[in-house]
Amino acid sequence: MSKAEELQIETDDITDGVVLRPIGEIDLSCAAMLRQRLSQIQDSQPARLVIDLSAVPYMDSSGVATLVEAMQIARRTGSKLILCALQDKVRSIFEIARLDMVFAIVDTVDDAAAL
Amino acid sequence: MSKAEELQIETDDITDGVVLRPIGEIDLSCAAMLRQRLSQIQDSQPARLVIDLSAVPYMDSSGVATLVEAMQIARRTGSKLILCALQDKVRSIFEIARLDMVFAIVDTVDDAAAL
Amino acid sequence: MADTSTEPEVKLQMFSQPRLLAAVRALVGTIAQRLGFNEMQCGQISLAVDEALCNVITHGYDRRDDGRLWISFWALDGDPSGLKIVIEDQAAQIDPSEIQPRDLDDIRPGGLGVHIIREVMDDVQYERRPEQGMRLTMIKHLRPVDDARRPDTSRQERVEQ
Amino acid sequence: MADTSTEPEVKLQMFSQPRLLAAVRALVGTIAQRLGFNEMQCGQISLAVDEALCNVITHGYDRRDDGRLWISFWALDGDPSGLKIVIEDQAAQIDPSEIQPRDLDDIRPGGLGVHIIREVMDDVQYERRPEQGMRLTMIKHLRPVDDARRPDTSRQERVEQ
Ligand SMILES: Nc1ncnc2c1ncn2[C@@H]1O[C@H](COP(=O)(O)OP(=O)(O)O)[C@@H](O)[C@H]1O
Ligand SMILES: Nc1ncnc2c1ncn2[C@@H]1O[C@H](COP(=O)(O)OP(=O)(O)O)[C@@H](O)[C@H]1O
Repeated sequence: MSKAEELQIETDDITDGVVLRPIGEIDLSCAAMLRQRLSQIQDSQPARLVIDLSAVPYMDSSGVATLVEAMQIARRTGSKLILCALQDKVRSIFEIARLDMVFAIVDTVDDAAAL
Repeated sequence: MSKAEELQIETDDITDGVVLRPIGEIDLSCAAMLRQRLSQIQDSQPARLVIDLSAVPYMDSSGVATLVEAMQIARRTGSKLILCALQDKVRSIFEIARLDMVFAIVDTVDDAAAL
Repeated sequence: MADTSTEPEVKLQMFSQPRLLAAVRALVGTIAQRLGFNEMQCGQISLAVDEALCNVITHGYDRRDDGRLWISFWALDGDPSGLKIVIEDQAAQIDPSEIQPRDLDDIRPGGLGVHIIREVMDDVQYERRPEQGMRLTMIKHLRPVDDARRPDTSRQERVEQ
Repeated sequence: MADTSTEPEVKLQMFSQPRLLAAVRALVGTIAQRLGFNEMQCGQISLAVDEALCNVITHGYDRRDDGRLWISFWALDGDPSGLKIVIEDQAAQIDPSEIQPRDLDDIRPGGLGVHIIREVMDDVQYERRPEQGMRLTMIKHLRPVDDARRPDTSRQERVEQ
């Protein structure tokens, strides 16, 4: 079907970094776009990168892989990567993949800014 | 798929009649069940029959046909039949079928009780 | 009618069972959404497909639940782009001209399906399949077909002046 | 494995295109819901199918978008009842034993799909199709299979006493 990817991505500057807010379902059809946007932001080496997942009702393992890669880059460059506001279905895939203890996951963007 | 019909139907007695509240999508798979329930209630000739559609996110023409039949029975027996709380998609099919002016349609159960 | 010779992007085979309608609606709604139709349009396209399937089940297969039917989807390029949906069955063949919407002023239960299909979709065509059964082809464009392509009265007036 | 000889109630044919995944999830979720699975289970079953399709697209068809694949659904009667889903392709055949979940302690991007499929579904079986391509058969029961049917240690202890 010829429509462009349906994922939208908003960003917001915060004191010591960036909040990235994807809007829509994240699957193989748009994971590459998320990956590109993340690497763009990580090139500028923000001290803190908050990924607000409140508007992501669904994510498959291609989305998770993208976030794992971003976390590895963050660790290498010594910046903080924090996930926040996971919906139940999205939390479920992190649990199945046993990554819920590997990522810093908090409830709100404010929590993430304070962490 | 072997599961029983998914439509649930609640009823409530009001001063001069009955409020019937279907819960779920109404299509060909469950219209017969709604029809049976309506005719059961109409057998007891309530002065007022309020059909609360607030929990019906979808209806196809088999649902509409069932309601048209109930309205005809109501007219014959001199009772009031009132639809209330239609969701947008359900209102849309009444408009396409040009039945939005044929039925008494109000916003809330309270409005229906007062009509 | 658009070119049907290419293979559909998605094709669903199912039995003539009302309990499968909800799953088909979910599929249709999501395909339409992906193509850029708004929520109300997606709901109406799903409704049109639901009505067409109900007719195949009740009239074509006389409510038997072991009839086979197929729903095929094509994304249409072009301006405006759109969605083509074809429903095929192996039921009794009837004269397509007999499939007509009824007069809506005659208020009675039933008789709304064909009216809804024609109202929602931009192009609706029933035909006999060469082998057996019926085929219904429905097209919905993303926007109304551009007025520029129709006889444009305002421009004609300018030309005449 | 359950009887695959009967025709599926629903069968979807599609191309190996990621943009079709959302529509398949909607279909799968609604079929599962109708069979009585709860919302979380429906989401997980859709996820398992999504992961399996991603694998066919990326590994089987090497991200080509013109590969064909089929998804078939059977409602399983019996106690507990359930859903059987079969995914078939025409892609390169590989040894089913090579399709393995990886060690989750090795945290790296990718390598989660097979783990998710096995975690979500009760029975997962890869095989080569006789003609060409691969077949994945997945079964999910509505409730855990009754303990009474498994060797019951507590009862054995009683017998031994
Ligand atoms: N798929 C079909 N096969 C055979 N006849 C059909 C089919 N679809 C519609 N028809 C005919 O067209 C008439 C109008 O259909 P419709 O508007 O859906 O109303 P209803 O189904 O309630 O009669 C039907 O009564 C039937 O005679
Ligand atoms: N449909 C398939 N066809 C061929 N190989 C597959 C298929 N599914 C899985 N595999 C193999 O199993 C491995 C593990 O798959 P998975 O857990 O989904 O992780 P990933 O796809 O990220 O590598 C893949 O790397 C691939 O080698």
